[in-house]
Formats: sequence, C-alpha cells, structure tokens
Amino acid sequence: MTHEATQITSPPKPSEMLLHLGPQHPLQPGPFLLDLKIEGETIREAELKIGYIHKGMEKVFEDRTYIQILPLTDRICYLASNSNNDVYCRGMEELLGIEPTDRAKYLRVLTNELCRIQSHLLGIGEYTTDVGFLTMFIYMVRERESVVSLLEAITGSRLNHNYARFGGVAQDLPPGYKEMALKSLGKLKELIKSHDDMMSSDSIYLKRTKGVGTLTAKEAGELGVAGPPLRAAGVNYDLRRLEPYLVYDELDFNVITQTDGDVFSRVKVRLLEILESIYIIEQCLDQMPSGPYKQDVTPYITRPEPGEVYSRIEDPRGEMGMYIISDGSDKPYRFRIRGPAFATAQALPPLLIGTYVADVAAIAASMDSCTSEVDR
Amino acid sequence: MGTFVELYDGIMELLVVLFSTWALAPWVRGVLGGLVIGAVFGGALVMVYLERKFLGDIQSRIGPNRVGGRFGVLQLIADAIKLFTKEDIIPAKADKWLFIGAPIVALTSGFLMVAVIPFDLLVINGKEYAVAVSRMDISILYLEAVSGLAIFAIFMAGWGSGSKYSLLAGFRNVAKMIGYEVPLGISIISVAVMAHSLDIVEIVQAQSTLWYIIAQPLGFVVFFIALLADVGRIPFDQTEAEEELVAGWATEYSGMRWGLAFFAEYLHAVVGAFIITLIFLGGWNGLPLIGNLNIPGIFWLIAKTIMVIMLFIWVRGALPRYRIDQVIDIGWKVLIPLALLNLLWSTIIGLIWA
Amino acid sequence: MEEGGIKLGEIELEIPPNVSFTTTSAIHDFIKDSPMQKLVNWGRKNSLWFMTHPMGCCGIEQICVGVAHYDTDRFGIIPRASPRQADVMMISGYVTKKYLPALKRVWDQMVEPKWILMMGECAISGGPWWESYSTVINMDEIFPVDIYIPGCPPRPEALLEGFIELQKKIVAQKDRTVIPNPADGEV
Amino acid sequence: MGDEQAAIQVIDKTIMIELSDKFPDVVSDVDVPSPNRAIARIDPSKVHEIMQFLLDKGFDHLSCISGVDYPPDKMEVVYHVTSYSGPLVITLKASVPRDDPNIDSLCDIYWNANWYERETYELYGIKFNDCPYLKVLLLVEEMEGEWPLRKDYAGYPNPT
Repeated sequence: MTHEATQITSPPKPSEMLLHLGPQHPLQPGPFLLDLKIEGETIREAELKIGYIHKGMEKVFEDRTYIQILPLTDRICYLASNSNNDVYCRGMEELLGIEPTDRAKYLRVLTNELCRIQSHLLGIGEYTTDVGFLTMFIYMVRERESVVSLLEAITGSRLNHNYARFGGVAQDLPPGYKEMALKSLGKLKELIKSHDDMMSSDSIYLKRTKGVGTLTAKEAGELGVAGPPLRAAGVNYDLRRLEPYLVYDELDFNVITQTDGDVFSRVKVRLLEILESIYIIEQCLDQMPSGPYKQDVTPYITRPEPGEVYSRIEDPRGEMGMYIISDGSDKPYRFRIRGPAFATAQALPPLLIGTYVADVAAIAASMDSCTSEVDR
Repeated sequence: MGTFVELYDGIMELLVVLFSTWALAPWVRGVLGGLVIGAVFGGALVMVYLERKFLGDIQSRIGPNRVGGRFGVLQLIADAIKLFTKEDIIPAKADKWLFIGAPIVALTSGFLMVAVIPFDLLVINGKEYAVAVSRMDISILYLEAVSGLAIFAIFMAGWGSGSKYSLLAGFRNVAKMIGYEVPLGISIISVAVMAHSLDIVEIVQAQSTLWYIIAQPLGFVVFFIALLADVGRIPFDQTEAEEELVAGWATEYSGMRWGLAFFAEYLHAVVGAFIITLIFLGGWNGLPLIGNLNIPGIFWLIAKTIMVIMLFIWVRGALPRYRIDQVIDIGWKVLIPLALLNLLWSTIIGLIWA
Repeated sequence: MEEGGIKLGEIELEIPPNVSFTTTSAIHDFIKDSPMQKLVNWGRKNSLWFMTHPMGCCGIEQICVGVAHYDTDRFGIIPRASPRQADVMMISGYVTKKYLPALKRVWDQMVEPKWILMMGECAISGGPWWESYSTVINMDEIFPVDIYIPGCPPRPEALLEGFIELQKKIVAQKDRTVIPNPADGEV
Repeated sequence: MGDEQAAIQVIDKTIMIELSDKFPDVVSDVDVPSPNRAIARIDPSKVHEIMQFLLDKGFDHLSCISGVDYPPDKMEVVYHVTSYSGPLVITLKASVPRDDPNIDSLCDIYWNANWYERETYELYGIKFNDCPYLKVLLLVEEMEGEWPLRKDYAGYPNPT
C-alpha cells in the first residue's frame, strides 16, 4: 500500500471527473466527504476528508474533572457507549488502584455485549440499505429496538448509557430481568439465524458482496485496521481473548473469523458475533454472583496519583484505547482517544481504488466506521 | 350479479352506439382519451398508495394511517397539494429547457402509451368494438416505440440537471436500456408471431383458449425482467439508487417538477402492468378452465393488473439492487439469448398451432 | 438569503452561490390569504418529508424514528435523500466550523416552504461541547429554527412530538409561509 | 490459550531488554508497570530505527500516535506500538523542543501512521519530517497554525 492511494494527486483528465460524496449524502450516518476521481463508473483515486463533526473532545476532557468526563465518553461513539464507559473506567481504576466488584464485572460484560449486538445490528442494517436491501435494514433496526429495550431496562437510557462507574456500575439489574432477557434474546437468535439464511441464499445479494472490497490478512495488518474487518480477513485478533479483561477469561466463546476478507465476510462476522454475544450474555446471566454492584464509596471526587495508563478494549468496531495522563490534579493532563473507526476510515480509500461507484456505499458501510468517533 | 352485468352491458352498448355514431368527431375521441388517461392516472395514484401500504406491511410498518381516515387514503392528495405549492427552483447550472422538458417528455410518453391500451372487446350486433382510445393494427409496436421516449426523458434530466449524480444516472439508464429494449422487443415479437398479429386486441383474443404465460413461460420471464428494468424498479433502480447517487436523475428536481417525474415512473409501471396482463395473462379473458364467470372483461383485466402491480411491489420489498455492470451483463448475456430461444420456440409452436 | 458568507469571529466562510432562486411562486401568491390557504396548509402539514441527514447521536434516533418501530410514515412523514425534495431539515448534532458552510448550503438548496427542527442539545446550545474550539453555537442566529427538541439525545417519541408540534404550527399559520425576498436581506 | 499468553509474556521482558541493549544511549527509563504494558523514553532522532527494529521483532500494529504538551520548553510524541499476536503494548515517548518541534515520520514503516501524524501536527504543531501529506485533517484549513491542543491555546473556552 502506498500513500498515493489515499490522495487525489492530479486534476482529472478529460475522460475523468471528480465526484464528491458528502458531506451531506445518504451514504452513512455522520458527515464526511469522500472525493472520488472516476472514469466512467470506475474509481481511479479516492480521498477521504473528515473532521466535519470534530468536537475537540480531547481538549474539552482536559478541562473536566474525572467524573464529569464519564458521561462524555458515551458521546465518543454513541453506538458503543458502554464499551467507552468501560474502557475509561478500567483506565481510571488502574490509576486509582481499585478493582470493580465481581458482580459489577459481570454486569459490565453483559452491557458491553448488549451494546455490541445493537451496534452490529445497526451496522448491518446501514450496510444492507447501501446495497439496496431496504427491507433488511428495517428488519435490523426492528431487531435492534428489542436489544435497546433490554439495555434501557438496565441503564434507563436508549443510547448514551453512562453505566459504568469507578469500581462498579451505576445500578443493579431490575427484578425479573433474567427471564425477560432470555426470552427476548432467544427470539433475537431465531431472527438473526433466519436473516443470515436469507442473506446467504439471495443470489443478488451474493453477487453484490462476494469478492467486493477484498482485504487480505496482510493488507489489513498493513493498514492497521482491527475488529470485524480484520477478523473477516482471517486474523484471530480479539482483545477479549488476547488480553482478557473483566471476566472474559471465565466465559466460553469463540472468536469469529472468516477467510475471504470481502464485504460478505465482514457482514457475516458481525452476524455470527451477534450470536456469540448472545451466548456470552446467557452465560453471564447464569454465572452472575450476588453481592454488591459497586464499591461502598464510589470515588466521585478523585485525584489520582501522577502517572499514566493506556487501557484498551474490544469495541464493536475494534480496538478502543484511552491514554490518560494524570498530573495529580482532579482533571486529566492529557486524554487521548484511540478509536477503532479512525483506523478503519483511514483504510477506506485504498480499498475503493478500482471498484465501481455502486460499490462505494457497500464497502464504506461494511467497514462500519462511526464518523463521530473518527472525528472525536 | 346478473343485473350488474346487464347494467354494464347497457352502459357499454350506449357508449358504443354513441361512439360509432360520432366516431368521426374528433372531440369524442378527445373525451374518451381524457377519460382513459384519467383512469390510468388514477391507477398510478392507486399504485403509489398501494406501494406505501403494502411495502409497509412487508417491512412490518403500518404505512400512512392518519391522513384521511385510518387507511390514510388522502395521503397522496396531501402530498400532491404540498408539491404543487412548493417553490420552483431551476439550478443555475442546469440546462433550462432540458430540465423543464424531461418530466413533460416522460409523462407524454406514458400518455401516448395509454392511447392504444384496450380495456375490453365488446361484440354488439356482430360487430367488434375495442374499448380503447385508438385501435391500431400495429399497436404493440407503437407501444414499444413510445415507451422508448422515457429513456430520452431520463437522459434529458440527467444531462440537463447539471449535477454529477444526475449525469451518472442518465448514463446508467442509457447503458441499461440499450441492453434491455432488445429482449423486451424480441419477446413482444414472439408474442406477435404466435398470435399472427401486431394488434393487441387480436393478441388478447388469441389467448382466449391458452394464455401465453403457459404457451411461452420463458418469454414471460424475460419480458417481466426486462419490464422491471424498463420501469426502473428494484432490483434495477440503479438510476435512482439512493445510497449511491442521492436520488439519481431526479436529484435536482423539486416541487411539482419532481412530482411529475415521479408520477411518470409510476404511470409507466402501471402501463407496463397492463401490457404484461394483455399479452401474457390473457387480458380481459377469464381464468383458463373456469371461464369469465359472467364478470365483465374489464374487471378481469384490472384485477390481473393489480396482481401484477402487487408483484412489482413485492419484488421491491424482497430484493437488493444489482450493480450497473451486472445489470448490463444480465441484459446482454442472459436475457437476449433467452429471448431469442423463446422466439424460436414460439415460431415453432405458432406454426404447429396455426 | 445572505450574500457573501458567514462570519465566525475572524474567520469568514464563503458560500458559493450556486442556486438560482425564484423570488415568488405564482400559485402561492394566488392562494395566499384565501380560504385555499387552509387546504394548502393541511397538505403541507400532512406531508412533511425530512432529509436523511444524521450528524451525531441524534442521527441514530432519527434513523430509528423513520423505520419499523416508530414509523413516521403513519403521519405522512418520510425520509428523502435529496435536499431538493425535502421539507424539513433536522440539525441533529454538533455543528462545527468545518461543517457549517456545507450545512448552510444544504439548507439553501432546499425548496420553500421549508422548516428546521433542532434536535438535541448540541444543535440547540452546543451541548457538552459548547466551549470547544471547533464547534459553532447559537445556531438560531444562522438558521430560522421552527422547533427545538431538547434531549441528549431526545427519544424518538420526543422527535415525533416535535413533528406534531410543527404540524400544529403550520395549521396555525405561524410558520414562515412567505418566501423571503433576497432584496430585503432577511431570512 | 494459557500457554500462548505465557509465551507472549516472556517476549515482553526480553523485548525491552533487547531494545535497550540494541540502542543503549537512545532508550532510557524502561518501565514495565504491568505484564501487558511497557514504557520507555527514546531519543527523537532515532525513532525511525527503533520502530523498524520493533516491526522486525513482530510489533506490526501501530496503535496510536499522540502529542503531549509540557510548557514551557518541551513536547512529547507518544507512540503506542503493539502486535496482532500478543497483548503487549509498548509506549515510547520522544521529547522534542517546544520552540521547534519536529520528528521523523513513520509513514514508510507503518502505513497507518499518516493520519495520526497529520492529527498530531494540526493539534500540536509538531512537524513530521518526510510525512507525505502533512496537512490539516480534522480542523478547518484556516485554523492551521493555531495548534488548539497546546496548553497555552487562547481560543479555549470558545465564547462564540
């Protein structure tokens, strides 16, 4: 991969033209500008311009106390808000030298996995609408609503959950939650299987997705992507296995990989990961120990010792990291967010070279990058 | 039922008598044409409404249910009022006359097609009267010819809008339709060969014993697919693929100009459904074996057409969209050979049958 | 319509004029102030097409509200991809200095009569990022806002309620049904 | 799984020792706070060689490049390097002078360094020598030169 692949280097020749997709374009949630130099329908060069919703989060975080940052981490990527809470809290726990209670660990795994399911469902939905499969998009969002209500029952919010706390979680499960969740997830499992069947047997869908936007394991590694796009290429890289955090080492699950690395595999990985997450949740609900869900005193006003921590987690989209430097005051000295979507977005232009305009939407959506997280 | 049929026959007889008396007066044809166009216009409205409700059902939604009672029947009226009273924008970079002309051409092509569509055949005093604005002896060729105008309309819109999305959509449409008009034409020829006539009325009459969907199923499949491409519906709606080209050739259109262009599409779909009913599904003939059960032919025709329209909507709800190069591949590599094969088949059968 | 550009402190953002506006609509002038206006308003209120234009957290709820579970199609409210065919623009997230010119241009591309829903805290007041170096606040000085829907993000029910409020506003003829004249220099 | 992890942890300790052996004057303050993390300070002039060495040793994934501002005299460029096959994250810090911050680009070693470097450049004003496209990524182009994440940035809080 050369860096020329990410830029439009020369003005278009008479047979070529520049096509700007964005910033307002029905391609994906969140504005970005994708400049394409096309010849006929074939893409010769592509350049991704981001920053349209750059909020200056890292600067704002340096001006907030540690506990004030917690709800703001939801907004880094609203589809993975539980993961973001969790990675921040784990970083802070390391800085403060505390450990979450056993029950809190299970609760965090539970919410993380629910969050992964709803994020994947919306990701697949966005993607299917980009290949013109509007009905599947609507089914996926319908299925997502059931997961959102499960999350809402725990956290009280639909999108930005703000659930984890330093050393615990905000609240315990509501009564009767286990039965409700098992029933709802059982139904979801059936539906996902039937959608999977439909998607793997529809010949038009297969034609649109097989062999499109292929990313081999080597290329994926070079481009620095993580998460489902990397696993679709066959690399068994999942931080839940590699660097087990919370209680993932006590749970039984498979890391889903596919071999082809094309658009189809990336979506397949997400579909199968949903089933795997349901399995994890079922185990969590079974094995969850009773006990306190938070520390006796949650350190709301906190001044950690000077030091630094880099905590990371397997987000729905890949490796989410936070690098916090503390100088001993009640505000972080430096707060760096390493988002997975940033890496996947960067890897998008090289994938587009040589494909057709019609495939741009499919490839871009199959990478499932979250613009809010790319821009921060 | 009996009285109803008598009433219908009476009305029709009256019409025919009036019609044959003043058949030479141009205004009679004008009035009749206006009525038929109004009816097909209404048909297109019904199709839009059906699409919103039926597609809603497929997608586990409800669809319009607040505007005009619980079935949302006035929804389209509200849409039309809104579109009529929107501001009229012509982009500064647009080619003004092409931009204005495109919806008109599209709609005109639809109306021209309506002119030769027969709705029934009445036999009064041993004389045949087709319930059509105009009965031509080459009506099927005429249909094929004027439906081709719609391609120009889309290209005019694509080029005239001065937008790159529209331009790409216009190119796509031309590329697609060069490949699809051929199988469409060949399957029409196959039908004509079998019926020994280019007149739709005679084609329908030839199906009174056997529908052509049974006589040449391959031809029906080819025609149906090519027709889907012709009217630009999923899986062949590359010309207005939302996620790729915003709204395709209609990107720059707003207000009633967009309304007309949008409506022309549905008009084409409805006329297409009529054609497929007439040349493959037996037109106003009743079901095979059962006969027409004393129901007037026009109702058979409309019922079958609505079934075809439902099929269009169902296909839209169930399938993703092809990529443009795949569409062209299918046109040239699959549909044309199949259409030729069908032509051979229908020629042989037609000869034996004759 | 503003000529030139938008001033943001020291930065002036250029908006290239690319759209030719008609200053009036014949049909509109004809029916203005007549009983027909009621009918027109009924049509407009029941056919509010919004532009698919998700910008942030609220964008997700905006997607959710358009499909199966909440189904705005019941009210005749459907998403449209092209700004030319949309009646309602939802500012559903953080507006940054980089995005503002594009947003303004999208708004200018829309056809009168048109409405703006401000969805969520970020659009209304800047939300959590109000003091950031890159966001723009006080959006109501730039866009003529019709309905504010607070929340972070507002629930889909709140968004539906916002639409219903807008419908009431249209029926009460308190919306801006007059097409602005560029000569007046007001929006 | 357990064996795998143990094997990788052995690599941990050795890689830091190898690193400081290979670049004796360049790598300093080596610290291993937890089994999966290692921190070291490096000389900015040798960053290219060190990264090439790490890449050859199997650290094939550049997680992140960030800048940190320590007024009045220095800035740090922090690299997080990790591997697709192990949990170890190596944090390398290179101090650069604040009045003329510049450091070698890593774009020819890690492809994905480009956007991180562009981001660090626009937010801190740290120049990456030989970076192929060093221009603003997230900000408006007019804001180039304001370096908003520096501690002495005057535009925050933004009163508009």
